[in-house]
Amino acid sequence: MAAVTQRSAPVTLGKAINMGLRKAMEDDPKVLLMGEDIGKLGGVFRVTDGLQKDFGEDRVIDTPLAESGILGTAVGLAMRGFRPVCEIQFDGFIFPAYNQIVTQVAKIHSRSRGKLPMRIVIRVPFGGGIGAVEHHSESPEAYFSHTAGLKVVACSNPVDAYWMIQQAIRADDPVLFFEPKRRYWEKADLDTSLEPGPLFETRVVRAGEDCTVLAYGPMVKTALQAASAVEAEGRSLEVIDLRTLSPLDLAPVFDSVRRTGRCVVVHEAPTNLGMGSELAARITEQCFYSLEAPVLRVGGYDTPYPPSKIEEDYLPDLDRVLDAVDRTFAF
Amino acid sequence: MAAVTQRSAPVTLGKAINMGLRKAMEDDPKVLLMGEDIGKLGGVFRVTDGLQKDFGEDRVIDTPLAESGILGTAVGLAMRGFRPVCEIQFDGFIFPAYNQIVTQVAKIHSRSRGKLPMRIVIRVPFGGGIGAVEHHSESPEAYFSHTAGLKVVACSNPVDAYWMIQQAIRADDPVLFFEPKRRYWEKADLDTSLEPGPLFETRVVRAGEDCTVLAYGPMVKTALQAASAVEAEGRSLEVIDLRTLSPLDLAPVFDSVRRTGRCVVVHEAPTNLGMGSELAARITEQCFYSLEAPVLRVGGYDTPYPPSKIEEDYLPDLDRVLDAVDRTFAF
Amino acid sequence: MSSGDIGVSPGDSSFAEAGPELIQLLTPEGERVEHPDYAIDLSPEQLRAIYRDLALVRRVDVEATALQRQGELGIWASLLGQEGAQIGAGWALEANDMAFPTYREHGVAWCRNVDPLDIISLFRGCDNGSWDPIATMFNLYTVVIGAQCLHAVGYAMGMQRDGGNGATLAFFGDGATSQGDVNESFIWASVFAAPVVFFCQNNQYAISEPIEKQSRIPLFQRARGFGFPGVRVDGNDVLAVLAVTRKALEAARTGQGPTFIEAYTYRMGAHTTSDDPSRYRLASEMEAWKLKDPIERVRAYLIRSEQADAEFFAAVDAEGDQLAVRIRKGTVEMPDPDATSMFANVYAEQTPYLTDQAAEFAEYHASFASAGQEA
Amino acid sequence: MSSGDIGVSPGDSSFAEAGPELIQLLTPEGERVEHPDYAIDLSPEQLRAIYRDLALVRRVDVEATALQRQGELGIWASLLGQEGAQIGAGWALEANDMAFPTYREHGVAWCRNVDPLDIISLFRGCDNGSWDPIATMFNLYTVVIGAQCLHAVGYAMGMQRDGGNGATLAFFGDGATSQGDVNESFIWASVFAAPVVFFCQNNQYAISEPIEKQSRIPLFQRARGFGFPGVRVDGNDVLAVLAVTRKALEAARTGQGPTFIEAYTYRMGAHTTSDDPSRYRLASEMEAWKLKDPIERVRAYLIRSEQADAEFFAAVDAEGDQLAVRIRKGTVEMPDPDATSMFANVYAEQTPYLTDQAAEFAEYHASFASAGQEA
Ligand SMILES: Cc1ncc(C[n+]2csc(CCOP(=O)(O)OP(=O)(O)O)c2C)c(N)n1
Ligand SMILES: Cc1ncc(C[n+]2csc(CCOP(=O)(O)OP(=O)(O)O)c2C)c(N)n1
Ligand SMILES: [Mg+2]
Ligand SMILES: [Mg+2]
Repeated sequence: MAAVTQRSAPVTLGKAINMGLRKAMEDDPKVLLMGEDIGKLGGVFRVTDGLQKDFGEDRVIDTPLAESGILGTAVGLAMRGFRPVCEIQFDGFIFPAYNQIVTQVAKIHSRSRGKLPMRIVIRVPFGGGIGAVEHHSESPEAYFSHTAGLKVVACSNPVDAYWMIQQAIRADDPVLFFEPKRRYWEKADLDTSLEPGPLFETRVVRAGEDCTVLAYGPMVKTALQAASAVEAEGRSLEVIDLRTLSPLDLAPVFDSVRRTGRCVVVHEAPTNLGMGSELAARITEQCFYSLEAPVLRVGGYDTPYPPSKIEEDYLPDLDRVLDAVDRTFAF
Repeated sequence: MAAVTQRSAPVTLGKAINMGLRKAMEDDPKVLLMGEDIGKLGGVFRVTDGLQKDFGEDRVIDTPLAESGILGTAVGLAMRGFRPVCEIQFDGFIFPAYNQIVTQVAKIHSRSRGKLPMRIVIRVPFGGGIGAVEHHSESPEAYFSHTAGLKVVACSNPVDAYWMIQQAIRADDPVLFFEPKRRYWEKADLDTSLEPGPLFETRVVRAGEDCTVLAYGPMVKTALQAASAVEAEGRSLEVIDLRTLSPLDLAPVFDSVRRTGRCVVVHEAPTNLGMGSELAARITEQCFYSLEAPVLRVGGYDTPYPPSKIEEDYLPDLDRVLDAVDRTFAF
Repeated sequence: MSSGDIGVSPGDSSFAEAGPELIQLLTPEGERVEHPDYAIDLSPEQLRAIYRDLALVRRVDVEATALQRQGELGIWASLLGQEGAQIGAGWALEANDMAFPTYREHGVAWCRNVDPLDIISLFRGCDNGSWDPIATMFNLYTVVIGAQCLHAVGYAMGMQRDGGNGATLAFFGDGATSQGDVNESFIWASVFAAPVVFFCQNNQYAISEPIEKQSRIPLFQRARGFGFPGVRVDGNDVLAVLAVTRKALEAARTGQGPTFIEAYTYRMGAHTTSDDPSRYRLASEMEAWKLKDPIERVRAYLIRSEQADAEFFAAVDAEGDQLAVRIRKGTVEMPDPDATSMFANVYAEQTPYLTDQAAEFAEYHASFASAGQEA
Repeated sequence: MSSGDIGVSPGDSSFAEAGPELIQLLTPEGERVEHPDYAIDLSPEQLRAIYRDLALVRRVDVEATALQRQGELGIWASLLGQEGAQIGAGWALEANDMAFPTYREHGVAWCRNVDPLDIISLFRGCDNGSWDPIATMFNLYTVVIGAQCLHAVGYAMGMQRDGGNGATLAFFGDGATSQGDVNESFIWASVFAAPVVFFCQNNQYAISEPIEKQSRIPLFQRARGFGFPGVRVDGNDVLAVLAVTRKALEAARTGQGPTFIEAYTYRMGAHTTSDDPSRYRLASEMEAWKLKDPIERVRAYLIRSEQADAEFFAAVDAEGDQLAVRIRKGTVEMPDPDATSMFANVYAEQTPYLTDQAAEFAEYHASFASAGQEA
């Protein structure tokens, strides 16, 4: 196994997860990887590249092509004390496993009154923008956030990705780990010696005064671009990377909105009943007297994800974020 | 087949659906029923009682025990021009069919640019309060309302049940039809000669002035009880039966909230990302200047549905609704 | 012996259909017969212990059904008629083996030393299973049909990886064989040669639906489509079930991969206490199956072979009476769970959000208590 | 003939493993052989038409792969090597039969008169399938593995009910056999004796995973666990595939229930243009399979039996060149879809909510247009 020789080096988000997985496997022999094509191929995004070679076929398991089987056997492995990390090849293919996730993974800790922890991580490359065919660009996070018993996080950059995947694997609860697939190739300097804060914490990634923009996963970059774009015009956006979608960590959000009085939530998932709806409801409940405008949402439209030639019209972008910011000022 | 001899007679909600199904089958030979135990047994709630005897095994199909199979073959039947009505035995058992519903039923009309309508009704007895074991008391409606391509309705009383099931079957889109199982035995006078308004319309079921209470399915009765309970105290609640959860029909809701300035949403489903979150977000967006208080939500707690001995503590009841109403007045 | 010999009246299609493959070591009349592939050698003590288990789990079941009728349980899923299949399977399990039940395996639970009251508390609505699944090596009941079969395979894959030297025994019904999950579990078990045995109690019905709605061919033949052996055993013959399951578990433990066992039996009662079987099956069918009662034949054999006397049977009956009293008392005195328990154990690491929700819940209920005091 | 005779070098395990059950009517060398159960009688015109179909779909495929490399398509799933299986199956379909493809059945599409440009527009990202599935009796591509097998069974159940006098042909891969849905479709087909034929192209890989990751036994044997026949046919032998599929469809149409056909073949290309097979398979394996090319053997047979001459082959090549030009031109000139089309057809009856959303969308985009004009 290649030792990490430098403390800090530029790595892509995909590679950072790969490094995080490797570290988790080195640290704990109970950690297993399971999924389709994760062995020799290293996964369709190469996130598990080289791991089967180094940890063997018993710990990096190329599974039959059946997502319910992946999650169902992961449940059994977790009952036996293992920590399976399941890769779902693309967001749109998590649904055959939905029953196991919602009725078993989410409930067994509670059903067993804590006797059977479900230490399972479900890695899901999610979101659009890569020019793919149907079912390869979905954002299903709200389905899981609505499900008690699951925890849900999304990483947005290589540094978080490296640490969050390890923290998710160490967690004693089932974690849906959403990876922004169109950011797999984004690079950042990664210092592997410096563990940042806990997994389930939301973070202000850019301070600002006029309006709070909430985002997670792939949209954090978009939100930051929006903030830079309006800086020149003298408008200052506070950008928050939610990082954890269940549980929500709203203290920093409430703080921010109470200061700015305005809030825009951005995600790729369909707007109707997307994460933005819960955020809007909770923020309004808690910051009612501070709000100058209703919380506005910028999301995917309430249609099936469209063919890739028009996906950029479907996905929130800098302009749509700024348009929503403008609208909050119109109130 | 027993002819309906009287115009108006008291029937239970379960029987009303049975009558509606019978009528739909008489009206259109393409209507088929599919499900587990719906034949000789008439379904575990007897909603399909007598239909196999009268329409034969080819139109009332006892299926193998596999929900994905039920929905997947229903898709094929719909492609062939049939109108399958699928019974899911209990809410908690819809998840094996989730993949077919979310990736196929919801998308095929769009995928085929309208060439393949998905005229499928999925009947789901939902909600708690019947003293059942695990997985028999779930309220999964938000999972489906978040899914573009599906329509979602819930009936709350026998009269609606009779008409809405027929309208759902006549609709050219896939409809999740949620039946409030603990209200199956509630009775009302049913006039089968008088078709009320369209399926996808929300209805004010009790006029009031001080606060709007939104409910659907089993909680409509609870909301109405709350309204009666506070009447004596001189507080007047407007109760709205949403009836349609996707699409939402919010014009009457906005009208009401603009008048009352206060709104409480009630449902059994977990609060976090439940229907209440979208309602709160949309109402706040549209009625921002009319709201005296944030929209408050009374829902199931964000835990797995508890064992039946304590389910009444989990479920919203009259007191919790009134407590929320009080809280909106505290703002 | 062939199935034609097992003393069924001609009109009884359901039993004759068991076919010549049916493995039997004890006839319905209580006659010991040999089978070339399955031998069994039990001491008189063991045989009597088996009888005792059969009789006591039936007693538990009868008592629970009565308790439900009296409003003490929300529902009860009776094992009546399936005691032979379950006690046979339960006896085949060794300490390191892990059982994955569905919701009807009260007999297997008994063999794993799970207190019947722990089973009853689930059906009473107090919890979703309160026994310790790891200490008893008897997993919690799984209500979603078929889901546990994949868990059993995963657990078995874990045993392969940690050198656990055991096997898993996955229980499911005839209806469950139609679920995708169950078939996926066959694939995984086969591909990974996982130490798992699939134990299907074909009790002829999935609620109201007869087996023909699930399969055109005998269920044990399903296994051959997945590349592992399938056998059909007389599920009302506790000795045959024990022999067949023991052999299959041993094969699994020694790396020979999975086996599918179809225990051919009959649900003598309703699906659950909520069910009304008169809507979908004939009384005559029940009558025919009564002649093959799994307990009567052991009793007949014990008497015939002089391995037990009247005193023994009286003692078992007396023990059953005591057990029934204990169960009744334990049930009616069972405390309701604390409502706040719904917030416990949702997570291993409680979330601040849920901590707050639980606190609000407590406060809200406290407000009633104080309101009550004021009034 | 036995599989040992089909001209493979000894080291080539993958082909030898096809086993003696492999049904073949045309050897890789282009020699016609007889099979006791499957006869076929084709006129020279028909044989030449089959050759033409094989050659042209390959040409389409090569062109599409090139277009993807040049950035004109988002991705392409090549059928290279599977032309025999697909054209054979396509020829077996009759007008009333309905095909349910996965995402690689460009050859079957061709036989159903679906314009290759309609297939290409999907991979270009313009739509999710623009042909008329009912008019062509070729369903849309289904990307979620295995889902279409249940659709095929349901459609077949519809044919049973409306007297449609046809059958359905469900296509899926070796990997798909592991999905719950596919196994459920076997159960339903068997229980309802639905007029469906399951056509599994075992191309030895599911992306990077060799067939051993899905099954320990030959795939065609899966069917026997569900009570219907399974056959393995040389998937690179278009004549054998046609004969076997035709017979199975006829059986289905006449109420004899389903058949499982395993077309034993090989994916000569990458899984899709995004894939890199060098990571998981040896070049030597490819070389061995090249000797069994499905087109070469038909060509050799046509020449050997003097049913086609050089002129014919030249004409087909020329037609292929023209086709390639048409495809290239059609692709590069293909207009992008209108962005507002995403709101169309979400529902048969549009919702007011979505109507509003579409209007806002249009307004928002119009604001840019006018801003652009102002600038
Ligand atoms: C996924 C799912 N669907 C439906 C049900 C409702 N249900 C409970 S038991 C049962 C029949 C089970 O039959 P079988 O597998 O033969 O087991 P048995 O009850 O006969 O022991 C059904 C349909 C369920 N529990 N889970
Ligand atoms: C449910 C689901 N899971 C995963 C995928 C991703 N995926 C696309 S093709 C493929 C392999 C399919 O293999 P096989 O069935 O043998 O068909 P082939 O591609 O070889 O024709 C996978 C895993 C998918 N499309 N659907
Ligand atoms: Mg059964
Ligand atoms: Mg393949």
